[in-house]
Amino acid sequence: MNVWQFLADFFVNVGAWMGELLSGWGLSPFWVSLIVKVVGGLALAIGPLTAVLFLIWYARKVIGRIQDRMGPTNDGTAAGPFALLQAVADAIKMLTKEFVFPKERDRVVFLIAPVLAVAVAVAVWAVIPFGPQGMQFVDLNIGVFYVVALASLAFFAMLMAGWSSHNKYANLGAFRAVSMIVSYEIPQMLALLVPVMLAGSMGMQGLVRAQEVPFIVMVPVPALIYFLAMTAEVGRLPFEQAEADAEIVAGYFVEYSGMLFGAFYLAEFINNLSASFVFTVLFLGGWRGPWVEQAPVLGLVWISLKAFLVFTLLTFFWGAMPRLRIDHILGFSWKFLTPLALVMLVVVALVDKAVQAAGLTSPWGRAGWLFLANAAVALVTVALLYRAERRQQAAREARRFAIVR
Amino acid sequence: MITVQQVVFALFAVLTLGGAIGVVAARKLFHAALWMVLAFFGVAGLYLLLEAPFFAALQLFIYIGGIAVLTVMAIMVTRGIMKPKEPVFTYAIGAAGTALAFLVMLGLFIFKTPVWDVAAPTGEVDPNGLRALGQALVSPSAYLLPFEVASVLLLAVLVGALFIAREKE
Amino acid sequence: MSQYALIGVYLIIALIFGVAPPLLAWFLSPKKPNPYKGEVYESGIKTFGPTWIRFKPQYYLFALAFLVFDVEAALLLPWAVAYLWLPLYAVIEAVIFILILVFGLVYVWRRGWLTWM
Amino acid sequence: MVPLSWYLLLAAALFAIGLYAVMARRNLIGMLMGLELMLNAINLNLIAFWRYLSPATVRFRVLAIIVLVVAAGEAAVGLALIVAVFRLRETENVDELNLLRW
Repeated sequence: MNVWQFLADFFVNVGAWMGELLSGWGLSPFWVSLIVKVVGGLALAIGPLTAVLFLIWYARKVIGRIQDRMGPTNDGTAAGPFALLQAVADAIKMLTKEFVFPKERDRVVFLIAPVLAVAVAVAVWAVIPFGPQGMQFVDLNIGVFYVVALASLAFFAMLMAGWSSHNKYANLGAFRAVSMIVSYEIPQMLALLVPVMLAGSMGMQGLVRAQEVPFIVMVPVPALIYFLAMTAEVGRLPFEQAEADAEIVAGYFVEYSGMLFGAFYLAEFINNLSASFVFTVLFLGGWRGPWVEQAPVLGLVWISLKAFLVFTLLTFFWGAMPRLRIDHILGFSWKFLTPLALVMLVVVALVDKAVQAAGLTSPWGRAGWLFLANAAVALVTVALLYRAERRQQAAREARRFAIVR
Repeated sequence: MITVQQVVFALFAVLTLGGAIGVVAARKLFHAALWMVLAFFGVAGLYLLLEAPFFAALQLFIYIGGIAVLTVMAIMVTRGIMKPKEPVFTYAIGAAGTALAFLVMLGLFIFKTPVWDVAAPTGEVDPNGLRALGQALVSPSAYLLPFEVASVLLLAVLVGALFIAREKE
Repeated sequence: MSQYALIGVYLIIALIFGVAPPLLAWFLSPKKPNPYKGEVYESGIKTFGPTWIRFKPQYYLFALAFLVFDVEAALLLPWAVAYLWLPLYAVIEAVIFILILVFGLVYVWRRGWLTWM
Repeated sequence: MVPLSWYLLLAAALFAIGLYAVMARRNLIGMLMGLELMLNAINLNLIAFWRYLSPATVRFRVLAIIVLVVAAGEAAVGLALIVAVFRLRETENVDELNLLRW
């Protein structure tokens, strides 16, 4: 095997090499596979953690530019070129800061909450496929559902943090954050059903393999719904009710300091990143791209690039959007996204069956009809919104008129 | 000979029962809810051990992400969380007696019935079991009726629960 | 090894990654507690009133509605997996299932129970 | 190997603890938590039956799903009732909810 062949399927080959090495030492196959998997899992878990160090710097730079600031600089500091090491410095600062515990905290619960938040954020990565074969820790046949189900534990990290801090703002923050995230889980789940339907599988690999045409082309409206719901799930602006530093100090983790606060911060960034990856898998074709069949390692490059784009979009939102009021946020989920997602589910189910019945089996033919159906629904939605807006405006005018008279 | 599976079973059994006992014994309601989450998590682990990952995820999704969250929110809404002490065990002895009698009865029943001392069928569980489940839920010759009735039940729950809990003017 | 065992292994790894940073910081950080540090933080204002306020049940209505739709989505998951292999009438049955709940949503919406007060 | 009876026994114990919670807890929400534990025990039994007795059929799993739906419905309506009662009486201790009408 020459170097290029080795590099083409780098991760699988490294695993195989390590396996051979270990069996050479006389270990039984069970222990060999266990050790190889544990090493792989550690490498996989370190991945997002190091990526986050870079992404924090990146997000701060981007937001700085949006707001006409410099962002972190290395002016007079030792933060390296372009202040690239800023996040590392932050991490070191976090690690060496004192933990300040609120007096009447609920000890155990207070400590479990940040640990749970990080663990849940890291655990998602087990099912994300970085390449065709062997470049995924485990291909669960319930893939995406595993991701969504884990998010349920994250609710509890918030509720525990809020409750145990013995601070009314923390409490209120947790309560608000959970009621918001819970509301957005509905459109997210309903939009997620559409790719599952079209792929006939919940497994991440099955979803990627079904996307000869990326689902964002086939079903743009559910993709948009999923994206918005996902933005809310990870607590990014404009849905940033969890923190809302202007109203409730900083939300459920006001009382946390040092690395315990750092844990929440870390979990938030990891969640952003993994949400970008999951969106990529669901709608952007995952690791699909040119030459993947020849060199599976390219899958990692493609999926990372796509996920990076999604992350950048999230960061743009973060930098450019104002914060919505909580009632608007909840109303947007219940009175717009959820009904639209339900309608989309029905429309896609019926149209795809009709296409199937008409015997259109080519992926692009199917995609075309589904796209047209999506466009039609989008047009109707916009028209309805326009009408509602006109009516509201008329009502406002009438009221103003009445006052003047 | 103790197998790995037995160890894992014991671990999750301890989690489940420990959580359940916590629900009973915790004085603060919020702690009881957290113990309940632990018990739910243990049951999810047992589902994984039974090779039913879909139900394990459902357990996390509906019981922990839905019911337990709702319970915690109900606690926050109702009591200003913190009257910490409350008479928890008013009828403790009678209740314990009944529960214990029930447990002994069931245990005897389980041990006296040799049918249930079976091992799991070997081999992988059908990987397309989920698809079969989906097909069964909507095929009229199988379980269509429960499926649609579930939808009506959910409708009733939605309207009823919001009607009851809404702020009355 | 089965995939479920692998998930277990990975969850343990994730837990280690959750525990490690605070634990590391615990060894690195100074420990100088004093009574003022432990005060409730409310932007520097002295805290007033009971800490454990009772919340308005308004948030709660949304959580109730959430649970119902949560279950609905979960029920639709097996159907969605089986979708490609289903005949048309089976799809229409699921559409009826969805429409019943859409009716519920519209009803609740029209009665104004999803409006913030 | 883990025999089926272990699961059944575990579920029985879980059910008994839930039963105890329902009977001994004086708080309505606590009682509801006990009910949820009992429903969990039922589901555990059903899934164990599925795995050990008929892994090829869907019967037990459909039943488990229906139990799940009922559990969620019961929790939603039950908690809504508790919130409503609390609003009227400022208590959720069943011993204090002793009026037939108010």
